[in-house]
Amino acid sequence: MDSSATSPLMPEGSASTVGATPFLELSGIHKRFAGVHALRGVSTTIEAGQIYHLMGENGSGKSTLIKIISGAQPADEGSILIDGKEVTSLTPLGALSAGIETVYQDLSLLPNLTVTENISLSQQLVEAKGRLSSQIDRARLDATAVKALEAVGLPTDPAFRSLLVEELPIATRQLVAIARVIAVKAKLVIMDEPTSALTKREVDNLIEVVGQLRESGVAVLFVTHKLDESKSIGGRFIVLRDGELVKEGDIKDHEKDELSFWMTGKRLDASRYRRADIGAPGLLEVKDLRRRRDFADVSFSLAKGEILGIAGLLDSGRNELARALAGVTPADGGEIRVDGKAVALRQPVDAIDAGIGYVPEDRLSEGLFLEKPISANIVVQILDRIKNRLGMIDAGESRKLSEAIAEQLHIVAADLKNPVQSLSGGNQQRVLIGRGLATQPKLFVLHGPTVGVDVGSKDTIFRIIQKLAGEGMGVIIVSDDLPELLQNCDRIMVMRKGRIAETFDAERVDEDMLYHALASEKAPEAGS
Amino acid sequence: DDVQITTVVKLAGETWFTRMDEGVVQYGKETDGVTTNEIGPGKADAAQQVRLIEDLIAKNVDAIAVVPFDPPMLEGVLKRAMDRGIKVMTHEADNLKNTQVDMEAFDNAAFGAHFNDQLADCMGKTGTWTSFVGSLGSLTHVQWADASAANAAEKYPDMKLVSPKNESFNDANTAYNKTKELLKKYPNLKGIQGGSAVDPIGIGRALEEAGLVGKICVYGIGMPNDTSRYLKSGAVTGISLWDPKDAGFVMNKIAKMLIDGEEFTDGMDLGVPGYTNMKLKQGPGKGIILTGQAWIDVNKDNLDKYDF
Amino acid sequence: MDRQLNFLVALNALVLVAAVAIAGQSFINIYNLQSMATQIPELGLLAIGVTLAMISGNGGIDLSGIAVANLAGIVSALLVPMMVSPDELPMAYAFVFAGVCLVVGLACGLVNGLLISRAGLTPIIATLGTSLAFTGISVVLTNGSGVRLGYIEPLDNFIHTPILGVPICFAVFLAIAIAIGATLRFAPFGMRLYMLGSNAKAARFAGFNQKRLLMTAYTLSSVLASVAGFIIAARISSVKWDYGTSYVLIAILIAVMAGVRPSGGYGKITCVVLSAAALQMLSSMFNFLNISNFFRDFAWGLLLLIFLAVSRFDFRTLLSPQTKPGG
Amino acid sequence: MSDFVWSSATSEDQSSMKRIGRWLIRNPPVFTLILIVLVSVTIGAIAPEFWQVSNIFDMARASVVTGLFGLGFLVILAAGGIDLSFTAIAALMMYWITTAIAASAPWMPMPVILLISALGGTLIGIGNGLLVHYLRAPALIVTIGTSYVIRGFLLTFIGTELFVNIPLPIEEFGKYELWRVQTDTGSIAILPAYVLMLVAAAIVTWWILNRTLMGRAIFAIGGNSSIAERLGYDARKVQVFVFAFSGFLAGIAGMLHVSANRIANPFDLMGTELGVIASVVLGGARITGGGGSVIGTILGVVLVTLVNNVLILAGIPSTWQTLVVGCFIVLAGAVFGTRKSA
Ligand SMILES: Nc1ncnc2c1ncn2[C@@H]1O[C@H](COP(=O)(O)OP(=O)(O)OP(=O)(O)O)[C@@H](O)[C@H]1O
Ligand SMILES: Nc1ncnc2c1ncn2[C@@H]1O[C@H](COP(=O)(O)OP(=O)(O)OP(=O)(O)O)[C@@H](O)[C@H]1O
Ligand SMILES: [Mg+2]
Ligand SMILES: [Mg+2]
Repeated sequence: MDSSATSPLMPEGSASTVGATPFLELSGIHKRFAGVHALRGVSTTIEAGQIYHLMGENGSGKSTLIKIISGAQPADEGSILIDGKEVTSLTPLGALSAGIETVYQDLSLLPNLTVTENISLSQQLVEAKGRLSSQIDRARLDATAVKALEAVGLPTDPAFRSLLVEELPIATRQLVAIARVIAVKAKLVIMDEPTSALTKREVDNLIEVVGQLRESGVAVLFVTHKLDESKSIGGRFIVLRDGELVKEGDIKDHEKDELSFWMTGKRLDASRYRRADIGAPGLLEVKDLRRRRDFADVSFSLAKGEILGIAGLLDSGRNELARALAGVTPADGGEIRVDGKAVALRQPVDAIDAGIGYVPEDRLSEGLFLEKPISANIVVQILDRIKNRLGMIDAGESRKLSEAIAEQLHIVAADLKNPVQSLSGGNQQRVLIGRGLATQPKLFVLHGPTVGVDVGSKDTIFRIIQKLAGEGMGVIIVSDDLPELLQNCDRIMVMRKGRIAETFDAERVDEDMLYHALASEKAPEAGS
Repeated sequence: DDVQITTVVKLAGETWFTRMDEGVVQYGKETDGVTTNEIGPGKADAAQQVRLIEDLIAKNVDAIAVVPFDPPMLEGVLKRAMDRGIKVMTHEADNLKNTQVDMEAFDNAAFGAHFNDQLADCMGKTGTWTSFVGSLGSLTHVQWADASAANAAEKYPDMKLVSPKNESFNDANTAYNKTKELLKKYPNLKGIQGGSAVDPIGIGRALEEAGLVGKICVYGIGMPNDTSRYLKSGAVTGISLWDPKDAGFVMNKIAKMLIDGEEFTDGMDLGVPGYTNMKLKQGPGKGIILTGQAWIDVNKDNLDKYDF
Repeated sequence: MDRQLNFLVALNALVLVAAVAIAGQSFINIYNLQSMATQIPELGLLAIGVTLAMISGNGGIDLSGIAVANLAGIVSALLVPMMVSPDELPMAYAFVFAGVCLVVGLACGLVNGLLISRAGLTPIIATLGTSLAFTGISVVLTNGSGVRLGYIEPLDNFIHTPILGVPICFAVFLAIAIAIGATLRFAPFGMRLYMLGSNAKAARFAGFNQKRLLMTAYTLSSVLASVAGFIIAARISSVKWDYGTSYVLIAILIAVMAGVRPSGGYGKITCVVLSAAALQMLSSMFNFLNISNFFRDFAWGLLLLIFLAVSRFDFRTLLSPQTKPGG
Repeated sequence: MSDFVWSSATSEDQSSMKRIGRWLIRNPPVFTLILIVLVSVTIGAIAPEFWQVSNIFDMARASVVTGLFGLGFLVILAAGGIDLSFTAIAALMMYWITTAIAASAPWMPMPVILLISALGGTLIGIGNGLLVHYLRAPALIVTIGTSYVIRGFLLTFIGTELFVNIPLPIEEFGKYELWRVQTDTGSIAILPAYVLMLVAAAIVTWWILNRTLMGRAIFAIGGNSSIAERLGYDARKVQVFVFAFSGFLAGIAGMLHVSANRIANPFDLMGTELGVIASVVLGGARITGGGGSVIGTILGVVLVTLVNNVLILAGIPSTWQTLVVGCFIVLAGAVFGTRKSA
């Protein structure tokens, strides 16, 4: 099926100006892991100056394919041709020197090195053919870094360049990672969910960058779960399902639901959620909440069964607000009432006791205990509630609980005793939501609930959220994914410069209006 | 078959105790019906010595001759040894209760006083002096330091003791560093008394480098060969010691006598120079203490007489 | 991960067989078994302390164990006789002695815990410093010389009079080990400690009280050390500040030999006990054979490396591409 | 930390206090320096004798061996490992080579001897590195193993006795003088030439860490080995290099120890590991790896040496000295602790 799947599609909209031999040619790629047949004879071609979108559900094989192209993992079968030449045993360095640059989900950044070093070192490493004995050219390091930083719209002053990457927020790291890719004169740039933590502004910036790359004859391969984005970027798409390439073509010729159908094999309806009963008694009251330079006079209220969206650019203070509600980075002043009772959220446990569940933004570093069992990750916040008389954890109880949650959230795992890292992101995300649910919160703060989650899982997660709200739980979604907010929320609060700028009724707003509210430079009048 | 006498020393392999081993082996060779051997912990740590002896008891040897790392630490385990019918003799442990015979090459107080007298002569009975110990934990070193301090206080009013009992941790380099520091703190220092066998080496080097050879008197215990260069150069005035070889020999001889149930009498002769007229007195416990007069003074003149 | 367990069990069996084969029957006569059993607890307890510290992660380690043990013993040895006369009320004496030991251990533990959890010291520095400080106090209290307890029957029985063939101190040690093991495995504290060790940030977000967890871990470690202190005092019927200076490294050796992960998040008490036993038997065997203690160290090191090699060729590590976290 | 948004890194509303705080956080050795100054001033106040050239000389001399160890340890720590075997390596080289040369080639010139010793150390280091890499075990564990093996080997098969007949070249080397002053008290203070070895080692280490790809690779691996490997850094090369380098320095340190002391005692050096580690950490390196600086390490070594060599000057009776040192380390550690939480 390999060739038959690709060849007829080849001509379709291939705007490639380059000669007959494509930059990269994969044929019959197979990859097996213990038990899993991750890739089943994938064949495709990557042409210079072309943009590709690699789509598929969690675990469909996207990352694996990428790891093979970038030499991080060897393929079990199949051949790889670069510029028409067959390459055997592709190493990371080999791929790099062939001009294949990759931004993995962990961003492939070195936390304890500076921005400059992260951006520019690879280049010199490649030139040195990996010979570590060779000396570093500091001047060139800086020059390269500055150019690349400009390209992605980050500051280029030495102060910023000498920051350690671990000191940067995720979105900034993401841009730095992209800058690194640009720094090396790459022929093919692969991005595994590059926008998962970017706000619209950075995404637009990124899209611009990608455009430039593409003009300069670079091929770009996106792995993404955000269909809208892909459509707005345009280019070709490749859909994987269960490790097979099921469809490729030009993205503008196909509708979203069509694409998601190929990925999931089922039709999903993007129906908007409506709150069951208006005017339910107030669940959460927030008054004049403030925290240092992060946000100030934040006041709003949330009713039982209501879903409130909070949108905002990165420095708008929405992340800090979310963490303040979770007691992770406490507010300095103001008042929070849950069910009319004033609560002091000095640390996460306070929030839990107050009945506030929280799903953190960064699944891997803030959320999961990767090598610990799935079940343990689910019950970890309610250990005290499942103690038996001896003060020991009631194993049966904890199993029952985690099984129930796994079932409720459709977490697909061979065994709940397996480490969480053995799950794909979508499932990992559901584990986190499950952890929050286990605390039986009155109110759920979801911080980027579907980052890196495929359309299928997204749909499931939305249903879960809506069901919870239906049962009278208050939900706050903090997210960059405007469609997601529009689809799920009753009201959407837009934050700017640490203040609430505007609040919309989800019925009377569309994506553009929201985006304008986000990006507008108008300083919000105090205490909206 | 043969009776088994095992000698347990403070630290295996140290120059001092390899010399002692010669005596142990020699006794084993000369006496038929006896096999002797010497063992010791790999680290200078009472705990390790205790463990060694625990295993010896389990192994049920006939007699144990011990040079305790620190006598009090062996009370328990030696008691068990005796309870199990193993004969126990010790050396350098006159404060040990649970032993049958403790053999001292000489009276430690006298030995300390002897250091001090030599020092006094050299210093002209006046001036500031200081003392070293291997560690505040090693009994005999402390005994010598205290005894010589007492001696000075009594006989030499013009001798001023400063910062007594500096620890060298049995490391020549530490002794060296501390000497340097002492010289800064007390520029008019006139005498130093070493504690552990390596102290004179460190002290001597410090003085040589400071160009103070002959200006400061140094006495202490040490091994002739190890210390010879500093004795020759005069950086170390003199060392006193007892020959570990003889001590090892005598220890095993006493152990054998215990096995054979022989009598110990005051003034008895153990057939080794320095141990020909053993003073017998009651120990702190049930056991007795046998004391010889086995110390030797070594200086640049008689150095070549001793090859160990 | 149960490779460790199998390996250690096999190792113990192997050493035992070898010992009997070479050193003869006398090695497994009841007396020697008991004598070995009485020697295991002090090191075992210290190793468990190190294990707790390591599990808690972020470079966790406890170097102050033996210092605490000695201080506990010394304080008791100086204090208790003033309260209870060992000759008239030996039993009372023994219990008060144990009590004081525990109190000292608790105090030292709180110091370590505070320094690490509140003052944010790096564990290795904090415990290195406190170990010197505690030792220093012991020196000051005793002027550096040892303190004799004399023969106190209940203390001696605690070590040497077996019940059903098992020395009491060993039984107590096992009891403690089981208790700790169970706590780690089944109690919320244990689960949280493991999780804290595997991802501190996530632990914070999950609402753990990190400070309290670290407090507890290090305090527990010192309390265990003070129990070791009591056992030491009872076993050798005297106490001294420089007893067991070689234990610091050996305790760590036992822990890592048991597969405890220095980077945190993993470690089994069962394995710690087994590895303590293995090292004990090995060293006793060598002593039986008059093999030098230097060679024993040589063998220990070699054993550890072999152990690593064995657990390295674990099919899982061969299959999955990613490398194990290194410390 | 993660709340920190880059746009505000440059924004002027950041209070100068905060900026200083940030600067300190990024330059931990400053704390070490402050501590050194504090200690010196205090001791100087108690004992004027502290302020004299000879004292500086003695500090320098006493820092050499620890310093060499420290630099080696720093490099390994930067790569995310912990080494406990360097003292064992040094002891083995020091004793084995000294005795061998005394027996067979007492005429051999010091440079050659140093080279042999360094190479010997390097070889063992390479062994360490390969083990750490292929056993995929934490360096701490592996090196505990190797240190037991090395020490056991030395004392079982090579020898245990104090060795005093040091070959002349070795001894002479220890006597070369850089600078000699006559103190007013009539004694002589000498700055030995071998302190230059430490200076050289420090410069080389600095150059490697900051000016070569290897240096960056070391930090890369120390920061996150799997990412670094993906980016094409060869973890094996790095592991082997850092341990080889540490072994190299240990070999040199061992030889210097002999030529400074004019005796070879196989029991020396071992047990000083923790002191070295303390120095490096008090120099601002993070024990969890991926950080640290040469200057910090040197300062840390100086600090610890300082504290250990002023106790008598300060007139602290020997019974109290352990306690004092302990408390000091805790205090120093606390300073860094507050830094972290700052
Ligand atoms: N190292 C591995 N060991 C075992 N199985 C693996 C490994 N890596 C991937 N797999 C399996 O291969 C399949 C494809 O994984 P892959 O990471 O490619 O999915 P993905 O498309 O990237 O999913 P996601 O959208 O969550 O990133 C999954 O079923 C996964 O379980
Ligand atoms: N060590 C491992 N053992 C087994 N499976 C693994 C391992 N490492 C990764 N995987 C598999 O890789 C698959 C996806 O890995 P990946 O990291 O791409 O997921 P993810 O990126 O977190 O998901 P998403 O892309 O949706 O965020 C998972 O399904 C997981 O099963
Ligand atoms: Mg993936
Ligand atoms: Mg993925």
